[in-house]
Amino acid sequence: MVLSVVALVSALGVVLSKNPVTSVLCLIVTFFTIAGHYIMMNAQFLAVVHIIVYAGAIMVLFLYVLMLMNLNAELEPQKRNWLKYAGAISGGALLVVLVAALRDASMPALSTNATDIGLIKNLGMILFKQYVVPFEVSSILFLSAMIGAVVIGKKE
Amino acid sequence: MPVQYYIFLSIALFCIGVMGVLMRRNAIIIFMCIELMLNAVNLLMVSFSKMWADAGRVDAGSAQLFVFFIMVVAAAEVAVGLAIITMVYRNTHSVDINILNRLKN
Amino acid sequence: MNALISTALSGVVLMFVGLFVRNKQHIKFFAIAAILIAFIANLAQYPAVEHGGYIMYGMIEVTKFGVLFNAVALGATLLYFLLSGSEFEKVGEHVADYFALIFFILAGISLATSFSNLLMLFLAIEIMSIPQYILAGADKKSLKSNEASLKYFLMGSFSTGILLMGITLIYGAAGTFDISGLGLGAESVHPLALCGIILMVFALAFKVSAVPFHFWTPDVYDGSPTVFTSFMSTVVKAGGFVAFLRMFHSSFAGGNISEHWTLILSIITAATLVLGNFSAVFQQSVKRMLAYSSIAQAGFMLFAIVAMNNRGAEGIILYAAAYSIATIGVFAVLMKLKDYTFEGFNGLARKQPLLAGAVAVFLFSLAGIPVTAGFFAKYFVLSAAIEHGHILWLVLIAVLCAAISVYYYFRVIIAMYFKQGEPEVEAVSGGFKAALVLAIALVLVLGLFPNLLLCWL
Amino acid sequence: MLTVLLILIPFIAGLIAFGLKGSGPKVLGMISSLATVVIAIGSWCRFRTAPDSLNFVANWIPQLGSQFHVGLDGMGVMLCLLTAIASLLVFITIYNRNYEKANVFYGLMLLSQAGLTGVFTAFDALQFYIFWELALIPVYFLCSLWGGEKRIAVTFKFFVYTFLGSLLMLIGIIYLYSQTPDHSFSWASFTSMQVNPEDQKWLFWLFFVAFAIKMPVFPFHTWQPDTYEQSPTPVTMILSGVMVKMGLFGVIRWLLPVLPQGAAMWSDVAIVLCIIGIIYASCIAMVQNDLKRLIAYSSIAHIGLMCAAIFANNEQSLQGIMVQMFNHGINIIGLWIIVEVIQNRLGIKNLDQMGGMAQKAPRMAIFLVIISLANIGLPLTNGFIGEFLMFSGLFQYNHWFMAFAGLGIILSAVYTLGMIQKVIFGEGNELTATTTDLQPGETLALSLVVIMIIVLGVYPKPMLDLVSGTSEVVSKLF
Amino acid sequence: MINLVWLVPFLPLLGFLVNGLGRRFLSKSLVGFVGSGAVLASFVISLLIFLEVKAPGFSAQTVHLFDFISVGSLQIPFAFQVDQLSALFLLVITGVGTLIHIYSTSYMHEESDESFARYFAYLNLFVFSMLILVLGANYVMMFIGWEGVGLCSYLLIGFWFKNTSYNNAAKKAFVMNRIGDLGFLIAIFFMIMQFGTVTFPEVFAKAAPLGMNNGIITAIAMLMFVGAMGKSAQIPLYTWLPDAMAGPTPVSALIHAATMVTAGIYMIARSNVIYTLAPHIQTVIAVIGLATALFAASIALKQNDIKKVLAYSTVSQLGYMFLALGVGAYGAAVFHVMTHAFFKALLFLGSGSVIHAMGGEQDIRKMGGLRKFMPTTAWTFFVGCLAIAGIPGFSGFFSKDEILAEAFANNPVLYVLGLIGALMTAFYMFRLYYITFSGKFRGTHEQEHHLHESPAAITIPLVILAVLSVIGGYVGLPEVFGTKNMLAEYLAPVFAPSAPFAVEHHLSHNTEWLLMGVSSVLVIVFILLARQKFTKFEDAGQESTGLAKVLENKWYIDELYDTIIVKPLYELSRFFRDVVEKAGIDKLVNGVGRGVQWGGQQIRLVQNGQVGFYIFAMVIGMILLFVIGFLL
Repeated sequence: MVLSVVALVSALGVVLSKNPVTSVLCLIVTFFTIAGHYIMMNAQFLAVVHIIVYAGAIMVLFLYVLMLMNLNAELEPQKRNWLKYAGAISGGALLVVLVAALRDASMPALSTNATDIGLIKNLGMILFKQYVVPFEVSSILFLSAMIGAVVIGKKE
Repeated sequence: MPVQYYIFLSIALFCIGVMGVLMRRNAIIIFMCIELMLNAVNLLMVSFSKMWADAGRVDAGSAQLFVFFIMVVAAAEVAVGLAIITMVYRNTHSVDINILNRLKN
Repeated sequence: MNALISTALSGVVLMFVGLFVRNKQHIKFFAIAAILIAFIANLAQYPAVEHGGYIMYGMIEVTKFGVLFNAVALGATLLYFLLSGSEFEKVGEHVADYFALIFFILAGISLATSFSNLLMLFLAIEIMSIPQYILAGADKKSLKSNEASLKYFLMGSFSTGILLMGITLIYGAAGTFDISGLGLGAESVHPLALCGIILMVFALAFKVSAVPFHFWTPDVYDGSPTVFTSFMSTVVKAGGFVAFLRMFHSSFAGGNISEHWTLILSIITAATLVLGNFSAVFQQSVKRMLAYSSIAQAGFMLFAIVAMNNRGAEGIILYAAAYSIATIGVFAVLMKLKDYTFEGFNGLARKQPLLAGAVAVFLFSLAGIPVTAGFFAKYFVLSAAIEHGHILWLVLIAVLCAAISVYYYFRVIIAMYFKQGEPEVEAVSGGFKAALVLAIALVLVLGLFPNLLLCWL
Repeated sequence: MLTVLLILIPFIAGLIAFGLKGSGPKVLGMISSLATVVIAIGSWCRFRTAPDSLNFVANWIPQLGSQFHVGLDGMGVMLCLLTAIASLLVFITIYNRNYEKANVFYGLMLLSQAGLTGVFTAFDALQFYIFWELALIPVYFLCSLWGGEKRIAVTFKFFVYTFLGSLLMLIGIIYLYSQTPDHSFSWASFTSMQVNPEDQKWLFWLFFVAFAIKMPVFPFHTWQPDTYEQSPTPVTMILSGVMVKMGLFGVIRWLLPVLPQGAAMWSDVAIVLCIIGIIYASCIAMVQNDLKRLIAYSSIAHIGLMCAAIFANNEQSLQGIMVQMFNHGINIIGLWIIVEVIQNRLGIKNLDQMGGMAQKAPRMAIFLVIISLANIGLPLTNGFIGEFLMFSGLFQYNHWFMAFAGLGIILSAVYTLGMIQKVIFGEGNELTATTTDLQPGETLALSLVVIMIIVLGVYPKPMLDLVSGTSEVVSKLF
Repeated sequence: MINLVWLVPFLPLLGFLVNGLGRRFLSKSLVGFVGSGAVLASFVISLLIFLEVKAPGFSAQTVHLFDFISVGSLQIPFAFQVDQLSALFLLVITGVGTLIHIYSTSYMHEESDESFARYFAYLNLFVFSMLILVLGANYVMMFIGWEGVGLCSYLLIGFWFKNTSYNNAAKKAFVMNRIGDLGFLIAIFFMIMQFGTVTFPEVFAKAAPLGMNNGIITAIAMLMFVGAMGKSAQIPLYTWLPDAMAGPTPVSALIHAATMVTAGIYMIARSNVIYTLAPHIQTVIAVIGLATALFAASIALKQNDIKKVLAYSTVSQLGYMFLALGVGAYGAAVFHVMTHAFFKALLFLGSGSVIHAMGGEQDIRKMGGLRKFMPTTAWTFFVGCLAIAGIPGFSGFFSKDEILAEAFANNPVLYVLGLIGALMTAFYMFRLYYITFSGKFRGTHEQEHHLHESPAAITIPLVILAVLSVIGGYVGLPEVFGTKNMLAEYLAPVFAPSAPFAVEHHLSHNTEWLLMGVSSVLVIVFILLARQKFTKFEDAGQESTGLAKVLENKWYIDELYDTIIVKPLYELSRFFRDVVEKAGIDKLVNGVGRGVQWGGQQIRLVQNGQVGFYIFAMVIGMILLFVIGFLL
């Protein structure tokens, strides 16, 4: 419960903070709370990977780019506020609509029993037996991302 | 704890992400908000995984693998995305998306 | 399967070729050879799947339809390489990388034709999208290209988020990712599933640039290097449609469930037709006009999905072929011109009769005039919709829009044939002309005998 | 096989003509159209002895149930003959003209002839639709390349208008196709099935609008005067002589037999539109100063009568309309030939600037008078037979409709005589003083027209016999 | 001989073709010879046929040439019917026609070779059409001739085509005829619908059982009468005939006096069965005929154009014929047609002779005293006047008095009014005669110098017609004189079918004598009055006022038609052209196009280039579609 509140508040912090660096930090907090949820739901492996990939790698990359571009100061001019409000309102409206849509769904409660599907061993079995094709295919994705980084990043 | 709870939490996070995309003009922050959306999805996916595991589905772990793949893709996207943003910054010295409106009508 | 493997490998090979071969012409020949091999390899699989699909780990199911569509996509790409392959070098240094990216996209498309798991759908769409972000920004010096790339990237990632949310909700309702085992067509519709399906409609509508998720299309197509626009707006878009079709026809068809998304999708279709056609009317640049026209054409292709019958599937294949060939052809000629506005075409018929004739045939095809492939393409999607029975209003809108489309397509013809002017045209090689004649022949042959393509289905 | 030749000869000749130079295209056009006339007459003879031999069926798209099925019934023979004669007349008339890019001009003319013949011979709905569109394309290019000042906008309007109409028809065709039990496009299965009356109600309009635009029927007619005015006159001849018959043909061949209840339900509305068109167009023709527009409006009025007669749908009106299709074609082509002559000599179309041409060009004046009189349906000219039967049929359908349509008889006399008077009578002016009389080619063409006018006017029996079979079939199905 | 009846119309047709096609190379004399010869040959054949028909016990014969229109059960053959009525008309047409052809060879001699040939071609074509009209064995054949004569009338009125007002007159004639033709046509359609045939005997046979006052019969009768109104210049469709005087004078004589305008009478006489079955329509005919007779006569009183006077007199006389038809005296009408053909042709030809001598002058105020210059013309004209005025012994007397007597039998009011008309006729005819031929010459000296008697080709027909005008009446000598009415007996078979339905009126011989006496005396009085007033006519040149002015301006009927029909019609047409067409329909159609363009222009503004806005719009779209798809 507390985790959830923290998650929501820090998520809002990402959106609302004026300083991009604060946003990044808020996002990292959110990620940690989400990782907490993972652990609560017996997805230990995912929690670890999540911390490593998101909080560790990706956010650092973001932070790095922000610093590189010297964007730590607030640069957004305050013109056209209506777009902001409109954005907030429509985001809220989307929330309302989705909640209304899913309100009636009768879902079971999650048991507190520990399950072992989140263990690295079980996941590995699935990944290399059943999910080997996507595993291979994702290499294409990485290759193209790599080429992309080269093509776009390389100076001419 | 009912699954409903997680559904609403993820949707809330998701919508906050959407809100961020709509409200911010800094391309990097927008991108971060998109990452937030993806994480909301991940959270929901994990809770469903737990739900189906409780229901006795053997393959419930595949949902967690799906989350894993989402992370993989997100990483790839970040690589490309940050490259693009850097390229744009190099040319315009700004990451404000509203400066980019050469293409219109 | 063969297509997936061969295109992925070709992509890798071309990456390395780029390191060792400096001559850009040679790289182009490599690419053409590779695509030919992929084309043949793909067709080689046809006999194996003729009487039933080939399933791999529950992830991939190669079907007749998939193979045929791959053949169309690969064939169109071959034509594209032949017509515009030499334009790559004008974009930038990394010619081999561009080719490699295109092969990766093709791999994504072949995945889109054969996925049988939601994860594979997700990966397919990402594999198709990420290289596009890069290709759109390939012209690094051009601000327009930058802008296109960033816009495409931001909006594309956003739609990815929506797609994933949809998939998750569907998983929540069904407990599996296997598209044949979702079992959503049951009499009572789970709210989670319905919500998820709607979100997936949105995400896929984004990929095929349907209104109101089309906003990236004109800007990205306009801003990207023309040679890549040509590819993105044809083969890739058709790939998106195939994914759409496969997803919705195999999993979400039948029962109560289809009523809900059919309604939404028909509204989207109508909006796409109207907006695409109306916006195209007032364009000054032919390139941008073609971008809008691609939205309008997407509206027609959406019929096939809304209709949910075999005729629709046939229609998609024929439409993909007709539309790709014609658009690639028009773009190929467009790239030979200095001026992309309508005035740039003035008097082309006098100066370059073959080019003008080719453009005229392609535009006839896009407009759906008989004896061109475009006629039967439109015929099939319309008849799919009419057989469906409940969306005749949509058909009427489509017809009105088709009449509007004549307006902007014929503006080019009018400029070429009936106006005076001195268009600046690059020198065209004999090979280019030969390829153009081949494209014209394809358009006309498919326009007379569409069964040459459809008899494989 | 004869039927296929009728399409194939102009088609191939058209393609060849693109590649020829000098007077090659001219000669080729002559030969081809002469050949088609001969074949059309041959098929007439064949029709009397062995009508079934005129059918030709080949597989086309078996998956769709569509065949390449060309055939001729009485009406088909007649209209093919008209098409062939029309292009022959056109080619004879313009033999001495030198068009820029003559090879393209003749090529497109021949292609349009092929398309038109295709429409008249199609017994497969899909094929019919395709020819229907194809006939339009060459005409579009002809008008846009050789037309008047406003040609581009005007022909474009024409194109879009008709294209929209035909798309509506396409919907109708597809819908009907989906209703056929054997999933076939053939005329036989279209006519033999029973379409649900509720469906016929709206299907009727899909077809009718397409045909009405082509004819054109009020209020779908506004493309027509502009197009006739702006087109080069040889093309106008084809347009008004043959092409508008496509609409009438469509109604008789495809609308009435396939959707009899729909037609019955809406025939009053259709006829009222036609009658409004007759009076309206006649009135406008009375105050037209432009020769081409005047004839264009008169054509609207005449076509309005024909269309009304179709929907009156009894034996007399149907036979009347069918002969009238041929006769109107001949007459209006004759008129356009004269317009072509006048425009060629004077370079103007404004009636107020003409006058007195009877003194300088008496031969032309005589032809003009005869053809005009035929056009207003004077007895013993061909125009009378059709009009008489149509009015008679319409009268049997409804007295008042006929009475109002009959006002057209009076008004047509007013504007036609007014036109004659302004063109050839009066004192003349400096401009008309320079006129020369007809050249041999023009004389030949006009003489052929006049001979047909008189012969068919005095002895219409062969023509009536030719089409009686078709009208019986149609009225039986109706 | 009857089987050769097709030669009768065919010969003039041949003449038309020869003269029409050979107009460039044939000399005038050859043209004249061909033209007149063809009609003369027809006349001879007609005469032979007449002799056959005249034989007692002759019944109508049909000569079938070929099938004209055959559609389903409707058979319309191209066939001729020879009976007493058509034979009589054949004689009149070819006879008078021959004379006029001969006359024309001289009258039109000043025309160029080509026009001369054209003139004769038209004239022959007219004779052909007129013969088709009277010979046709069915109503469609009649209609063919009916429209054919209208066409020839059009061509001949506008013969001098350089003159715009002549052309207008020609057009007016044609259009007004067409109005009538429409009525005739509808009548034919009624027959086709009701009887399934248009052949005379069959129609009559099928009409008779329907009985009196049947709605359809009434409609047919009325509609045919509308046709007759147009062709025979009855109120309200008469105004074209005076204008038709624009044509050459022989044409006026042949077409607009002797033959074509009597086609209406022929039609009604031919359809006597139908009319007898529709007594209401008969009343209408009688009233309209009488009204026309009076109205036209009143106008003729104040006309100064020699041909106009004759034209109105023709209208007036035609009114008498319709009066006769209206009271059921078909025989009398036909009789008057015949006598009228003689004396009106004579008068027209005489006026032509005068005009010819005066060098084209037609205004009688500029003439005078012509008797001494052209005596033959003068006395023949005088005979004509006597005939038309109805002086006993002349042909007009017998026919007119038969009509008046029948009218009296029907209703004395009709007689009184008819008599007034007759008196006016006598007055204006002699006014015309005296102003023209007596007194002293009022024209220019040059004209006076040129005055001379016309050549033989002109005077011989005049003399022949004068003789006929005198003796022509004796074929129909009424029974009062103790002889049999030869004409009535001859025509009896034609009217026999209607006899059972007709109401018989019988006048005692005394009454008849009385009526004859009254009218003769009064006519002579009026002639003397005219002589008194006009022998020493001087053109005062002053504007007339009051009724005289109204009469001079023909009751302002042309102006009236112009204001209530022609002008509004053209206004309406202009309204259609400029407002409905250009600003209405066309604008609507173009407006759709423009609307699309405008829409395109507006819609593309949505694409404003801002990614933020794009995503915003996408989200809004998602919300809306969600609401539609999920919550609705």
